[in-house]
Amino acid sequence: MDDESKIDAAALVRFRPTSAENGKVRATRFLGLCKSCGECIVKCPVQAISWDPKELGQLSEPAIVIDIEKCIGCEICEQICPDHAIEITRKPAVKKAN
Amino acid sequence: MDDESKIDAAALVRFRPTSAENGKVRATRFLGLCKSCGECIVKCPVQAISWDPKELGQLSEPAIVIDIEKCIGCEICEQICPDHAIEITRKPAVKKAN
Amino acid sequence: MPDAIANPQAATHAFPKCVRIESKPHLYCPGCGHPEVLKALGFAIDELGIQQRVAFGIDIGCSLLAWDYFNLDTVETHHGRTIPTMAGVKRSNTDAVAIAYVGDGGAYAIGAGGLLNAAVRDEKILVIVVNNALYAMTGGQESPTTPPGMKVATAPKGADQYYIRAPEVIRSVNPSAFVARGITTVQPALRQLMKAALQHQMDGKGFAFIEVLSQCPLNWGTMGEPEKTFNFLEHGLAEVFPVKRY
Amino acid sequence: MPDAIANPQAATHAFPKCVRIESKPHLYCPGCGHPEVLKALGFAIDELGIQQRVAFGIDIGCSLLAWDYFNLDTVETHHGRTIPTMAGVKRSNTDAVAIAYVGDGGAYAIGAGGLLNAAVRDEKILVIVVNNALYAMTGGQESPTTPPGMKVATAPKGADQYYIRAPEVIRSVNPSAFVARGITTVQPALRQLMKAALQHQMDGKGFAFIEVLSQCPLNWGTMGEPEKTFNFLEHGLAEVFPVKRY
Amino acid sequence: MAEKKFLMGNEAIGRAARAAGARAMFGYPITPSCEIMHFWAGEASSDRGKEDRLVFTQAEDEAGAGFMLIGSVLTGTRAFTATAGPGHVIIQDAFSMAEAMRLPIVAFVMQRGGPSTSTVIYSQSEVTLACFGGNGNGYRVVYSPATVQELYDYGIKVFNVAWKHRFPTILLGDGYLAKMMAEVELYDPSERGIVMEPTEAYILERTRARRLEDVVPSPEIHIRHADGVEYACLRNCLNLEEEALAVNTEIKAAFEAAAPEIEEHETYGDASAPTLIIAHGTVSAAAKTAIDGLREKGVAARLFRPITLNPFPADALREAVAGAKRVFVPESADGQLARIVAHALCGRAPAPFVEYSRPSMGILPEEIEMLVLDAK
Amino acid sequence: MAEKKFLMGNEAIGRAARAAGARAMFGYPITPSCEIMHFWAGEASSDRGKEDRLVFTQAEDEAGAGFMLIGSVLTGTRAFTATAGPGHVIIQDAFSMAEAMRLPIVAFVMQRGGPSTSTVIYSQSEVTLACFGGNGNGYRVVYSPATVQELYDYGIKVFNVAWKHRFPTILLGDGYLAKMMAEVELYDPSERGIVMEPTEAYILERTRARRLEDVVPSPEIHIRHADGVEYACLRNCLNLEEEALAVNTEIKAAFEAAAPEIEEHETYGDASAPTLIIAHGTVSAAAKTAIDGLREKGVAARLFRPITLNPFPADALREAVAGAKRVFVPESADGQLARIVAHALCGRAPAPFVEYSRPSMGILPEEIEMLVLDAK
Amino acid sequence: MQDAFNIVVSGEGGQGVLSIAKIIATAAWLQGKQAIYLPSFSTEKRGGVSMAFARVGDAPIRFPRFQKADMCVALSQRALERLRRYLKDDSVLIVNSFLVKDVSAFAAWKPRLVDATTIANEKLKKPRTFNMVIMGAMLRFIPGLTVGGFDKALEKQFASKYAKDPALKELNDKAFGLGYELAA
Amino acid sequence: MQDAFNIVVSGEGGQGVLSIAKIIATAAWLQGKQAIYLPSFSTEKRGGVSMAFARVGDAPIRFPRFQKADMCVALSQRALERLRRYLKDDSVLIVNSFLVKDVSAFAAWKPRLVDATTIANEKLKKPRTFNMVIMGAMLRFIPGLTVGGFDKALEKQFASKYAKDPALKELNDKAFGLGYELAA
Ligand SMILES: Cc1ncc(C[n+]2csc(CCOP(=O)(O)OP(=O)(O)O)c2C)c(N)n1
Ligand SMILES: Cc1ncc(C[n+]2csc(CCOP(=O)(O)OP(=O)(O)O)c2C)c(N)n1
Ligand code: SF4
Ligand code: SF4
Ligand code: SF4
Ligand code: SF4
Ligand code: SF4
Ligand code: SF4
Ligand SMILES: [Mg+2]
Ligand SMILES: [Mg+2]
Repeated sequence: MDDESKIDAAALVRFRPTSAENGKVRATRFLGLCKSCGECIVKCPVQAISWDPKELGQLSEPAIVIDIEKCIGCEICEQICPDHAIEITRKPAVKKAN
Repeated sequence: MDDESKIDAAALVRFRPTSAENGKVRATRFLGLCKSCGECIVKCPVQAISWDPKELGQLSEPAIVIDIEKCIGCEICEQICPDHAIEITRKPAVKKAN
Repeated sequence: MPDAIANPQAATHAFPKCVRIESKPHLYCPGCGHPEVLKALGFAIDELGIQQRVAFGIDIGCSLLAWDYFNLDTVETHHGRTIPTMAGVKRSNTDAVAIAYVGDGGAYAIGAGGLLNAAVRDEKILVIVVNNALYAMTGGQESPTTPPGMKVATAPKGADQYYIRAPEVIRSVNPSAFVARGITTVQPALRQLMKAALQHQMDGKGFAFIEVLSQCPLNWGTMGEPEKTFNFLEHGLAEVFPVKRY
Repeated sequence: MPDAIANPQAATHAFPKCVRIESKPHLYCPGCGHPEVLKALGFAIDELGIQQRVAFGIDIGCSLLAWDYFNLDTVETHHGRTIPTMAGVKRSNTDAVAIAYVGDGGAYAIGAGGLLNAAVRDEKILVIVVNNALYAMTGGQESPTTPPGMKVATAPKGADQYYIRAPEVIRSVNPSAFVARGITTVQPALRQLMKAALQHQMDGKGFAFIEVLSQCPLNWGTMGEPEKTFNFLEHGLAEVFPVKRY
Repeated sequence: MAEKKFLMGNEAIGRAARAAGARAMFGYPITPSCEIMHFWAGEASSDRGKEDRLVFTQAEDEAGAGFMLIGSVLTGTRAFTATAGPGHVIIQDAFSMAEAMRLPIVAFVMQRGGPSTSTVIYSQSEVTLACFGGNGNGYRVVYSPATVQELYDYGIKVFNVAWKHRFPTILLGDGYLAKMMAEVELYDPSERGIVMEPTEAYILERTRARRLEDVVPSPEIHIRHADGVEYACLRNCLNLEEEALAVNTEIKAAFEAAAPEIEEHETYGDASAPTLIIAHGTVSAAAKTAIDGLREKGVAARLFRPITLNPFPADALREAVAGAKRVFVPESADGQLARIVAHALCGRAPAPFVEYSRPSMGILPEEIEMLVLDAK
Repeated sequence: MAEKKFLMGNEAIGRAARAAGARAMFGYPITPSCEIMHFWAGEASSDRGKEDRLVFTQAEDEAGAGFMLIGSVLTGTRAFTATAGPGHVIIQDAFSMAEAMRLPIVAFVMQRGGPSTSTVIYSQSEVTLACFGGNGNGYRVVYSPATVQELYDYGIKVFNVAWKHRFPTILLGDGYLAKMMAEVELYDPSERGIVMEPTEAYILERTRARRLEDVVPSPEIHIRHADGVEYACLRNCLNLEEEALAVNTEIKAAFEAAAPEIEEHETYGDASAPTLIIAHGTVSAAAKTAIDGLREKGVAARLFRPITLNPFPADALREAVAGAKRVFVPESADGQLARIVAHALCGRAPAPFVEYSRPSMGILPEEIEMLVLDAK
Repeated sequence: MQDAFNIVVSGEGGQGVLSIAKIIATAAWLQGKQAIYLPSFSTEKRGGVSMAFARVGDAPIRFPRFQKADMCVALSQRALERLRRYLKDDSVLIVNSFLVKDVSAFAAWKPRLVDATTIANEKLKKPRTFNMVIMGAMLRFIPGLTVGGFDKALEKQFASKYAKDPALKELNDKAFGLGYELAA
Repeated sequence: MQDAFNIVVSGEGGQGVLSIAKIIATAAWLQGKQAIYLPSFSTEKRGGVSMAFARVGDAPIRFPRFQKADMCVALSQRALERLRRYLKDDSVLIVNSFLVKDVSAFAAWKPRLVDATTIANEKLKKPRTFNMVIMGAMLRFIPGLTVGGFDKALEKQFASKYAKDPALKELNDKAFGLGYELAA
């Protein structure tokens, strides 16, 4: 895991991670980082992302939520997010490579 | 002569004009303006210009002299001279035009 | 989900390793393009393993909000002066990987002379210009890249006709420089550009220049409207400023 | 010969009419290119009959020796600042024919930002850059147009590889500007360029830019050797900086 | 017609320039002065502004703005710029040309923290720069307003002073004044009997009301005649030490001649109070409130407020100091007003005054009260 | 080995920088300082210079030169620039950053006429600019040498003072000193027991002898650790007034702490003479000759010469003034030294001193003699 | 000597701290009061704490700042800390309790906990209208200000936005009313 | 008090005024004297009057300028006017009489008329060597300077030019000798 950033406990509290997964993909949102800009929503090629009806992001506006069943793991949302608020992990391939 | 510059008496003393002419061309040197740079000598297409063995220019160095017999009146020397020290007048044509 | 929380040293690839976790959430507005540029740069630094060699110079402008984005040796300079500062760093410490991170105002208005002459002198630095087509930090004034007709604080009826296409200009004074234009919305390509440009410097090859088209939802008046933001970025701007390697 | 002396109001066409006779001989070195540029400009002003409309701004550099060359409203500005000064003149007095007369150092080093942005803003002025490939007035230092290998005071082993070709740069930011490069040794063409560029301004068409390749025998070390001077001008320089309209 | 509005200081300045009949602005954005520019950009692009042939140009930097401003003034245009902090440093390049050639440029400078980029909020740290910046021996008129209303009043006046006396003239505000909103009474100068000083071109002017030779220092102006037409040549590059001395001497003489008419100050509080506070601008406003507060506490104190920092009302200050037992100089800078005061009082004050320097920080009325009370 | 040479002042400076082990110069040509640059360009392109990894870069302007210099100093390089007049105005942009962050840049400034382009010959008109330029509250060390030999001596010393105390340090010469030729004894600092102060990088340095937190004002330095590596972040843009105040307060405290060690002055003439002349730099050299001349005429006079204009040897001056009946301050500027003197003496001098301002003009020994004799 | 009612509002950059103080001051002035508004802005639009001052009174006000506030409004935890120095014995302290979770250190001032975000989110479905809720609550405590005067100020401030989107006016008014009621 | 022998040379820009004073000072220093040289240069390389100062003595010299000169050298008419203020009763005044035609106003100083240009032109065919002729003439009057010491200084000054063109050395020496003889 040496190619990944370490997150300490304090940061985890701040970041408020929450994950969901399907067979191939694990999607983690960091609610405490999401600034509710909506860029991921626009860029997701399969419209898997929408506003979370309950959870608020960093600025007390609605966070996003990923419909994990629709998600194809393309990572575009992770890439576009200006706030590092999404992490997409393609499960078997990526994990085993290391 | 309205398209020409007027030269007052004081300037004429400073400029020290001296002319020579052949049938077609009148060449005036202003010895008092010549800085002896030699650019006209290099540029004259018929090598009509050389250093004057006697006359000194503005900086007490030899002025140039124009061999009026060789001169074809092309005006290149007048054009190149950075110090307005040469005036070439093509006699009949130019004079009558006005 | 809670596995991450359970592990006090959890890991994530949402961040480049050289990013400073303690300072997140960072200081940029929602939807700002700057952090997307920084992210691409961070991954490139990671891939090249040069975190300890980088001298990161940041201009006054929203660039300065990057002051604690990374764990990198970082210097805020004056508005428009980051390019000469980084040139001075690199000339004196040839091991350094010197990066000047500048806005379009800092690079093409007040810093235009510095940029152009750094390119002519073939300074061995990487200049990254975040082109958001206006002066963001000071409230949205016209910059030399504001496209014709765009309404900004100092051109309320719309900006005028001409603008600077900097890669074109840089190329014309420096045939061997690394010159490219990227865009925030195509991250893999941007990361590649960053990496190649850094490699250019590390190989001692001279000047490297990347302009990145970047969004400023706040001053574009598109905050909360990402479709509009991207539409202006990817059409309004990218059609005027071609995204490519030169 | 003595007919001229006899006539106290003698006339000559060796001088443009707008030239100030009282200040001749002028202040330039023997063989200097500056007065050749001034002469061409003077004839163009004569031909257009705009002597009373011209605001002539001169930069610090050997340009300033033109301060009493003409009978024109003339202003010395600061080194590198003549272009914005003349832009200010023209914006405020649209009847003026504003000319910025600048050296290559003043235009492309310290004044590069001002030049580039004036072109982007399409300022309705004429910029004349006398490019003698070095800083003449201060004793022959390297300028952004010093050609590769030329030995100058600040590059005793020869100037480095790259240089600015300004007309190319100007054209890239301003498609409608008048852009040209002339040379002192082809006076009729230079006069035509000057006239056309002034006309461009008078027609309200926007930015006009003429770079003139010009000799500096003093700092080129060719004083008294006009062949060498012209050889460097017409080959050394003109082969690097093409003489043409852009 | 005069009317009251609730305005941001920067907008009050923009409106003052408009009321003064200014025609052109050249600037480069910098906090906290930006809204002056935004206001002018709006005016210039409006229909009314176009009718009035208003000019607005955003320059490539403060050097560009300063020299465009010079070009504009050369054509006889009432013109101005606005800047602050690092921009104020850069624009000295142009100011030094204007002071050498006596070009009546007008600048609105809104002070921020210094040195370097620092804060964009507030300070009085640009006093030395405003009064004495440039490469030496120049003279500028510098006003230090204390309220948003004064931004408007002096925002009109600076144009008249500049064009009457032909010196660069600076309205030296600060971030508080620039950004705060307050009530301002807007009026047309003519309503108040203010006659706007006519402007006149330095170049491209064939008939002059005022000879250029009476304005521009003699080594820097050369008037020529050809075919009955007068051409002006303005220089700033000189050949002889004697010429430079002449320029300096003439500028100084002109400034000293104009000074008595320009110098302005204000006093507040009981004229016989032994405690004297010398403060300018925003700090002088705080000092007034402090003096009121001290009075309530039974302590008599008074204020000497230089309104012009340059020319400095030295004679008036000397008079004010004469009866004072203790003198305090509070300022939001590191001893900048203090140096000016020292020059005015050196050899004329029996004891050193107390410098209270709070560089780049606001000074509250309560602080000034404490300062006085602690020293008792 | 020490050796005597007949050298131009500018070359003496170039050789001093070399002797001091300076490695880099960044500059933009301006008369009368150009030959410093020419010398360094020659050194850097020589074989020996290449061995020593000398750096020379001609910048696009003085702003470029100043910021390259900052970049160089950040890497722990002993580096310098040289400039004058209008260039000195422009480079304030960089100086203000250096003073905010306490970067030990070194500058050789050769004063010329001012304001504006003016003459390239001589003046003492850049004293205010050198000491107090920038957007306020900054501190620099400023030396005023009086002979070509001192250009060499202090040309070495400035590097040590800069790096020891971490303040921008300026050797403020003038056109006479820059362009004149005179005998100079060149030596290696070690021959004189001068130990060169070590330099240290502000960035890209993993082990430090001196903590950056002890140098850079606290709001401007942020040290981070990641994977056991220390990274430094230097800022100059601040968010709170309190931060700006802290920066200013810390810089001032550091300067005041260093001042007693830096302050330098010289006296000349009969210590009991009632006539005191306060002069610096080239004018102090003239004053010495004047004092000799006056002595021949039976008039006793003495000189107080501040060698450091900043920090100013105020205590020493106060002592010197104590016994003086008449005090003269001749300078080739418009009251610039006079303002510094006034600040040092205000409230401590019984009477005003006599300012003899000859802006941008040389002052001859005979003039100073006359000044004293006329006042008798 | 108290020449005005002093208000300080603090929060994170981007939360609208400056608008709150500005609208309050403008509203007061439109009602014939003397008023001054001063933002304490930083370069860090979003990331830093920002602060704004409003002074409202009957006599002309000379100086824009003050040592102690009559009313302190905190929109974030960090901001609350920054306000401590402005508190005097009788200061009114209002916090957005959704964003300021821990007021234990400020018990002496009996902070008014206004859960403006939740209200805005749940009742109005627009969490960002919490500013209006806060302003409604503030109005209760500022002497001499009326709801009517306030409305005028709001209309002035949002004139162009309201023109484009009349629904916004309704929303804002509603939010404002909710806050005003809450602080009753 | 006279601490040095003071020399001022003046002429048109480009005439070599600065070199003359510089060579004189260098020559003096090479001969073990104390010396100072100071050019008074202007931006106008060619068009203005330039002036240069040399001071030569036995004791250290503090200051580069002086009020009155022991020797004044004029290379043009305008330059002669500029020198007037440096003249004292016993000043030696040398002029290039080819370029300075009218010395009537300076009769009191019995100017030494050296027609250096004609000599250089006619005897050496190089009018610009007139500087050498002038220096030769000057040497006569400067106390304590020898021809030998002078030669050394010249060789130093022109080292690179002499290397390229040995004939130049001969020419210069000849010109210098002519001047020296002339002033005998
Ligand atoms: C000398 C100077 N002038 C002006 C400013 C004010 N200023 C700060 S940032 C900025 C413009 C920023 O625009 P840009 O470089 O495009 O960066 P962005 O904020 O858009 O990313 C300006 C003008 C300054 N800090 N210094
Ligand atoms: C701000 C500033 N920096 C430097 C100078 C010194 N300086 C005067 S002219 C000049 C260069 C002139 O070169 P260029 O513009 O090419 O004109 P040229 O003399 O070659 O015609 C310089 C650097 C100055 N006057 N002002
Ligand atoms: S892009 Fe990131 S910050 Fe923006 S809404 Fe999506 S997750 Fe949130
Ligand atoms: S990984 Fe791709 S498909 Fe999945 S949510 Fe993100 S953008 Fe949509
Ligand atoms: S070009 Fe002119 S100045 Fe040069 S030598 Fe010929 S005539 Fe004389
Ligand atoms: S006119 Fe032509 S041919 Fe005649 S001398 Fe001049 S250059 Fe030669
Ligand atoms: S103002 Fe614009 S560029 Fe700056 S942080 Fe906000 S969105 Fe980004
Ligand atoms: S130095 Fe060069 S450019 Fe200047 S006048 Fe002499 S020859 Fe012309
Ligand atoms: Mg931008
Ligand atoms: Mg040049």
